[in-house]
Amino acid sequence: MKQKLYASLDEAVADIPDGAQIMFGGFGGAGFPNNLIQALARKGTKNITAVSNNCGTREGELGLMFKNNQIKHVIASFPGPHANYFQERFAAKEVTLELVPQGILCERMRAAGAGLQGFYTTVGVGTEVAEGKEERLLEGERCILELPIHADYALIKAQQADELGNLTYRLAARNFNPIMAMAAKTTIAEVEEIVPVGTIDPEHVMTPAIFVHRIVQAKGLRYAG
Amino acid sequence: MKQKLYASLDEAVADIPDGAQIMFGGFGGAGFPNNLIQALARKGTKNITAVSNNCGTREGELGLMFKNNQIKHVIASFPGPHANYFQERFAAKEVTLELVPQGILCERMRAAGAGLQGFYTTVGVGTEVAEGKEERLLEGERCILELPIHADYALIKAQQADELGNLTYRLAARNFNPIMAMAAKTTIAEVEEIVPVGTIDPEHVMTPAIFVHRIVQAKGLRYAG
Amino acid sequence: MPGNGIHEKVMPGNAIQQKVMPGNAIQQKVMLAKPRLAREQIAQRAALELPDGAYVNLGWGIPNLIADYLPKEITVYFHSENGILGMGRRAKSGEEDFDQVDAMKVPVTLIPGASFFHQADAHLMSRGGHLDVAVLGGFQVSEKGDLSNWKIPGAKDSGGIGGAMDIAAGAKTLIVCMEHTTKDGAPKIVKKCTYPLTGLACVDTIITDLAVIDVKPEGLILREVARGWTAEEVQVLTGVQLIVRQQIPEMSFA
Amino acid sequence: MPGNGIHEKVMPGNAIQQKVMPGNAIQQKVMLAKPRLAREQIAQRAALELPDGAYVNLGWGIPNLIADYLPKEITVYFHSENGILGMGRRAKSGEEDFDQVDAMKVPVTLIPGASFFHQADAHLMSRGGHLDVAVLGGFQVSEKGDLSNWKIPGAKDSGGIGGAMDIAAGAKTLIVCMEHTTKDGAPKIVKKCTYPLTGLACVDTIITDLAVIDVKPEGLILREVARGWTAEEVQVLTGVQLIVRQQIPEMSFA
Repeated sequence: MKQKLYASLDEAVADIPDGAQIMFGGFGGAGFPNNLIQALARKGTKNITAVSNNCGTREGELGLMFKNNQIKHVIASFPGPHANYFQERFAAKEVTLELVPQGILCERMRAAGAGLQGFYTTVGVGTEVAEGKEERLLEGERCILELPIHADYALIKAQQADELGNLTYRLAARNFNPIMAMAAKTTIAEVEEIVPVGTIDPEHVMTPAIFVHRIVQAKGLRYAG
Repeated sequence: MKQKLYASLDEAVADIPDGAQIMFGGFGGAGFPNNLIQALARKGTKNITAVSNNCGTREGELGLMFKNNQIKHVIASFPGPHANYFQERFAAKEVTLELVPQGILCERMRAAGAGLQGFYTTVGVGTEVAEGKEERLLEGERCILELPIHADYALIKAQQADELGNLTYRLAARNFNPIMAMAAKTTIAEVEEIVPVGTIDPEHVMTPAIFVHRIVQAKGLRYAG
Repeated sequence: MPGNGIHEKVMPGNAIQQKVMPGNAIQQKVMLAKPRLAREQIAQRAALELPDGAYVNLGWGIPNLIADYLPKEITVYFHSENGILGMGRRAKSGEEDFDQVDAMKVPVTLIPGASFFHQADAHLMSRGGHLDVAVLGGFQVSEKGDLSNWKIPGAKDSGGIGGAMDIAAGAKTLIVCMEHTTKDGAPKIVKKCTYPLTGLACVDTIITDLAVIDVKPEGLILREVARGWTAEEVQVLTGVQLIVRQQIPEMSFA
Repeated sequence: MPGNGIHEKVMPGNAIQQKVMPGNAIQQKVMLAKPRLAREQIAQRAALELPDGAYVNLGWGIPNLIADYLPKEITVYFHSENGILGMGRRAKSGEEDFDQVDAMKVPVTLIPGASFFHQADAHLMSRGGHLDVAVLGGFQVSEKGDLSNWKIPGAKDSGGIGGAMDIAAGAKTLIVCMEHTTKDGAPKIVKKCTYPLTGLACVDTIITDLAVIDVKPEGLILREVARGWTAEEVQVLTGVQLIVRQQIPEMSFA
C-alpha cells in the first residue's frame, strides 16, 4: 500500500515542478505550513501560482517565497499589512495578483474539491471583483459567476495526523487548511504530531484521510511572522 | 436573551403553518427527528413541501406525514423501498415529487445556507434530472445549473446540545442534519441530551449554535422504521 | 479483433424492444441455458479490481457483496455516502448500532482510522474525484459507457436516484457489476441505453456473470470470459460489437 | 424634513474632487474645528446597537473596539471569519495562544459555548444571512447604502478585500462606523461612492463621530447627533441631503 508518511520536509516537496499551482493554508499567523514553505524555498521551485489568503508577513509564511522570487502569480484575498516582499515585487510588476473576496476564495476552492464547475454569488456585484465576469439575475438578485480554483498541490498545516492521513487542527489554526486539502490533486500536510491509527476519534477527524496524500512531521517553525 | 430551549416537542413545532417548506434530517434509519415528526403529526400542519432524502419507512420517519396526507410536494433523492404511504399517494397523484441526486440535494441546500444563488454541475447531465434546466459548457464539460433549496424550517436530530444550540451528532446519524441546519430560516433540533454550556469541546462542535434556533430534548423514538 | 468472425453475431441497436433476435434465435437459446457465474462470483471477480489502499464506494446489489471477497493482503477504505470512510464488515447480531449503518441501512463496523462527516462532504468525495473506485449495479451500459441504473421504464413507483449520479460523475474509476442479460435474455450491454440514464460516458469496466469488459475510446474491449464460455458466445448475448484483441482468458477469482 | 432649510447646505455629488465647497466654505471651516467624538466613543455608541444574544462580526478599525463597550447585561456572540464563534476579550499578556487569534491576528479568549470551524463555514455564516449584525469600517457610504471600505484610489499597494464583501452581501444588519469626513474635511457620506466599492445597497446604519444615520429606501435618515452639534451642522459635512423627521436627540452612550 502506498505509504503517505514522508521522512523529511525536503522529500515531501521534492517533485513540485516549476510552474505548479500551489495552495498554502494559514490565516493570521496560525496554521501556516511554514516548514514546508522553507523546504520549497530550498527546493527552489519557480514560477509558482500561489493561492493563499495573504502574501506573507515580512520573511515569514509566504514572504520567503516572494523574497526568493519563486511566485509569478498569486490569488489572494488579503495580502496583508506586512507583506513587504510581495508589495515590492507587485509594484515592480514581477508578480501579478488576482484579488478575491475571502469567502469566495474558500468557495471557489471548495467547488474544485467538490466537483462543481462554478457558482453564482451576489458577493462583489458592482465592484472591481465583478469585472470581466458574467452577471445575471437569479432568484431576483444580481449575481456573478465564479469558477473553481484548482491546484496541483496544497501545502497545509495540521496538529495531528495518523499514518493513514486523518487530520485534526488546533483551535483557529484550522482556517483554510481543510478546504485546500479537498481542492488540490496532491495535499501535503506538515503536522505537529503523528499518532497511531485509531487514536483520533472517528467523530472528531477534521480532514478525512482521503484528502491527504503526504504527511511529514515538522517540529520546527510554528509561527513565522 | 432569546431562549432556545423548548419544554416540549409540541411547543417546538407549534407555529409551523400550513404550506411551510420543511427539511427533515436523517438517512438509513439514523438521525431522523422522529419525535418532532410525531409532534408535527399531532399539530396537523397541511400542504407541507418536504425536503428529505427518503419518503419514510412504513409509518416511521416521514411515513407518518404521508399517511396523514400532510405533505403535498416532496423534494427527495431516494424515496426508499418501504415508503409505501408515499408511493400510494404518489400513485394517486396526491403528492408530487422532485427527484434529486443525493449529493446535489446536499449542495442545493448548502447553497441556500451559504448565500449562493446557484451552481453548475456535471451530475445529471443528459438524464431526466437535467430536463428543463439550463445547460452550458464550463471548463470543457457539459454542466447544468442547479438552484438553492431553501426552507422555512428544518427538523433535525442531534445527540447533544448545549443551551446555546451547539450540537454534536452520533456516528453516522450526522448525515443530512448539519446541512439542513444551515439551510433553513428556523432550525429545530430534537436531541438526546442537553448539556451545560461549555461541556462540548469548541473543536468538536459539529453544528455551531448560530444555525440552531430551537432545542428540545426527546427521549422517545430513536429509530422508527 | 475486428474481422474475426464475431461481427456477424452483433445484436442490433435496440435490444430491449426486440428481445429475441431473429438471426440467431437458436444460438441465443442455447446460450441462455448455459450456466453462468453467481452474483457472489461477480462480486468476487470485482474485488480483484480494487487496488491496495484504494478509497472505494460500493453501490446497492451485487457491488455490496464485494467487501466479503477482498484479498487478505490488501486494505481498502470503504466510503458510504451517508458520511463514513473506513467501513468494516457488517455488524454481527448483538453488536449492531443503528446509528452506524451503511447506505443500505445495514449496521456496519469500522476499521481503525475510520471517520465520520456530514453528507455534503460525503458526496463531495464522490463527485470531486476523490474516490479511486466506485462499483455500481446496472440495468444497462452503452458502448460509450453510459449507465442506466436507477429506474425501470414504465415502473409505477417513483424510482430513486440516491448517490449514483454523483458517483457516476466523479469516481476516478467506475466499475459496473450486473448480469449480462435481463431475465428475458435481452442484452444489458447495448448500443444506446433505453432505460433512464444515470450518467454519460462514465463506466470504465463492466463485470458480468459472463465477462469482464473494458470501456475504451475505441469501443468495448473483452478482457475475460467466464469458465465454459467463449468470446463468440458472450458476443451473442451482447448488444454491441466487442473488440477481441487476444486469446481471451478465463475470469480469474484470485 | 425636506424644506427645513437644510437643502441649501447639501454638498453636491462628488465631494472628493472639490474638497472645499465654495458656497459654504466658511461654515465648513467652523465645523471642521469643532470637537467630535473619539473613535472609542463611536465604538461605544455602536455597541448599543447590538441586541442581546446576537451573532456579530466586527471588522477592522473602529468596529474592533466595540467589544470593550458592551453593556454588561447583554451577551453577544462574536464571529471571526477565520473560524471562531464566541470570541471573548483579547488575551492578556502571558495567556496568548497564537493558534487562537481573531481576524486581526490578535490572540483572543473564548466565552463558554464557543466553537471552531473551517473558513468556508465561517464565511458561509457571513454570506448566508446567519449573522445578526456586522459592523465594518468605511471610507465612503452612498445615499443608497453602497459601501467602499477596502481600497484607496491611487494607492500603490495591492489593497486587500478580506471578508468584507461576503459580510456586506450577507449580514442581516450592516452598521458602518467611520469618521464623518476625511482628514481634509471631505464628506465620507456621499451621493455615489468614488472609492472602489465593497458592496451595493448593503449598509443599514452609519455611526460617525458626528451622527447616527439610518439608510432607508426613502433616503438617509438622521437619527442622532453628537453632543454640541446640530442637524444643520452635520448636514454641512454630509455629501447627501439628510432626512430630518423630528427633533434630533443627542447620541446616547448607555
